[in-house]
Amino acid sequence: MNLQIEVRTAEEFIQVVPIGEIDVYSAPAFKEELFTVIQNTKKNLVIDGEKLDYIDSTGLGVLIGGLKRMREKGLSITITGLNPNVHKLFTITALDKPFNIKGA
Amino acid sequence: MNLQIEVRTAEEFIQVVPIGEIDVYSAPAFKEELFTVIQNTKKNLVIDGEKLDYIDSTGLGVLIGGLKRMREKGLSITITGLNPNVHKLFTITALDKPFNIKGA
Amino acid sequence: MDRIDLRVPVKAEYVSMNRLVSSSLASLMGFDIEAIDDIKVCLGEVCNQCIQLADLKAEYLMIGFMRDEELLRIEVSVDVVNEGNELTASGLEMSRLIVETLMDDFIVAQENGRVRIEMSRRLEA
Amino acid sequence: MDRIDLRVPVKAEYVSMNRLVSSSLASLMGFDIEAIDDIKVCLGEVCNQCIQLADLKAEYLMIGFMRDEELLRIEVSVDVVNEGNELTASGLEMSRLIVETLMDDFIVAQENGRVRIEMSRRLEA
Ligand SMILES: Nc1ncnc2c1ncn2[C@@H]1O[C@H](COP(=O)(O)OP(=O)(O)O)[C@@H](O)[C@H]1O
Ligand SMILES: Nc1ncnc2c1ncn2[C@@H]1O[C@H](COP(=O)(O)OP(=O)(O)O)[C@@H](O)[C@H]1O
Repeated sequence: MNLQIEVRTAEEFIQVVPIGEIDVYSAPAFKEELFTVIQNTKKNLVIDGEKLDYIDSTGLGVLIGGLKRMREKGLSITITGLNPNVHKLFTITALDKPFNIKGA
Repeated sequence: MNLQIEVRTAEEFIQVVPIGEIDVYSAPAFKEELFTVIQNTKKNLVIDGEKLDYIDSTGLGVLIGGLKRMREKGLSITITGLNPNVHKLFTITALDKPFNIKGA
Repeated sequence: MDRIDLRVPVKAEYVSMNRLVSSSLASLMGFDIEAIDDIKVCLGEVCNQCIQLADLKAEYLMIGFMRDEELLRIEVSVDVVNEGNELTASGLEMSRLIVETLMDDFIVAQENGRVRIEMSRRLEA
Repeated sequence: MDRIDLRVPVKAEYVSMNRLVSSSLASLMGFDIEAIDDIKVCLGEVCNQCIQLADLKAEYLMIGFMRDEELLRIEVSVDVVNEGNELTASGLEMSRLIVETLMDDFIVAQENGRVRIEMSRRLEA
């Protein structure tokens, strides 16, 4: 599969780093990993998008599901470092509003 | 086309740098460039293979044709810096012998 | 006009390969990097849509690329469509929106248990 | 077994795209980087061979990829073959040698004005 997922715990937040592509094929694996992190965290979540080469609507759907769960816990998701091609999809789908998107 | 060709003139030799892929599609353009260089040179030829990502039998055929012409003029062709995948094709076709192949 | 046809099993696993074919072709046609990426994204979405709509009985996804001087037209279809899977299902909305935004034309047709999606993008002069 | 079919015009321009499909598929199957490259090289050579053998009347190159658990089999064919183009033409020798060396099996058949090339590579355990 063209996706690796790293999880790093910082003092203030927990960071998830998807490396590669989140598409219809890799989205189930990403969902499982992300939702496990969300279930177990009491900290806000940061998704480091710098090494995310590609995301499709399936991947965006998983992020929406994750945000819903985080909000139920009173927590937030911040997404950083998205490349312009990936960021464009957040803009088109108006997901740049519910997510806290930071950086170029 | 997935091939660019740079030609550099040094004191002792003339250098041809194919960047990208020499395959059945780009080989005619490579042949034209190479044969023009060969026609006009009195120096030995060095082909810098470091940025050559791919070559097929068509490209090897052009190199053979070039070598024949250089030998008629009493000159040689040296090939440098081939990556292992490309070098492998010179070995399989026994072209590592007529060409002077140098470096990793 | 040149036509390229690709027939692949209706599986998520192959969507990345389908995307590659579209970007390779768009690159040959001389689209710029951003347009190549748009076309790749949309081909992926259209495959996703077909996979979501397809019945378990559906075996193959058919992708036809029609290449003109100034236009790339892509037709994607799947044989057996699950009647329960509405073309308006909520999961498809984002996917549709993406393709509508990035392509010049986008048509979805469902007829005789077969879904056919067509989209195209013009090469800017 | 999964089967992928690609139909492309018999033109040098599309060979790089055909190669991409083969390497993408080999990668999905879990071949290592060197084997992926071997398969890509051989697919390119087999397309070259078909293009060299094809008549001007030949329109399409057909490439079938048969994917098993442990084997990738590739079948390439072209409809109209120019009788003047001998399968033993000297320009083809290097190309043949490369495929023979890098693949586990390699068969060339010519029948009824049609050339069909088959090759396969096993996944090492
Ligand atoms: N492809 C999609 N397009 C639009 N919305 C989506 C998509 N996928 C998921 N969603 C939204 O995200 C939310 C969470 O979905 P999901 O991840 O399936 O979790 P769950 O089904 O457990 O709520 C859903 O309420 C749905 O509205
Ligand atoms: N694909 C090939 N396989 C083996 N030998 C080749 C191939 N292409 C060319 N050659 C050899 O290289 C030599 C030069 O070929 P070419 O570049 O066509 O120049 P010319 O036709 O002017 O001699 C030929 O004598 C031929 O034997």
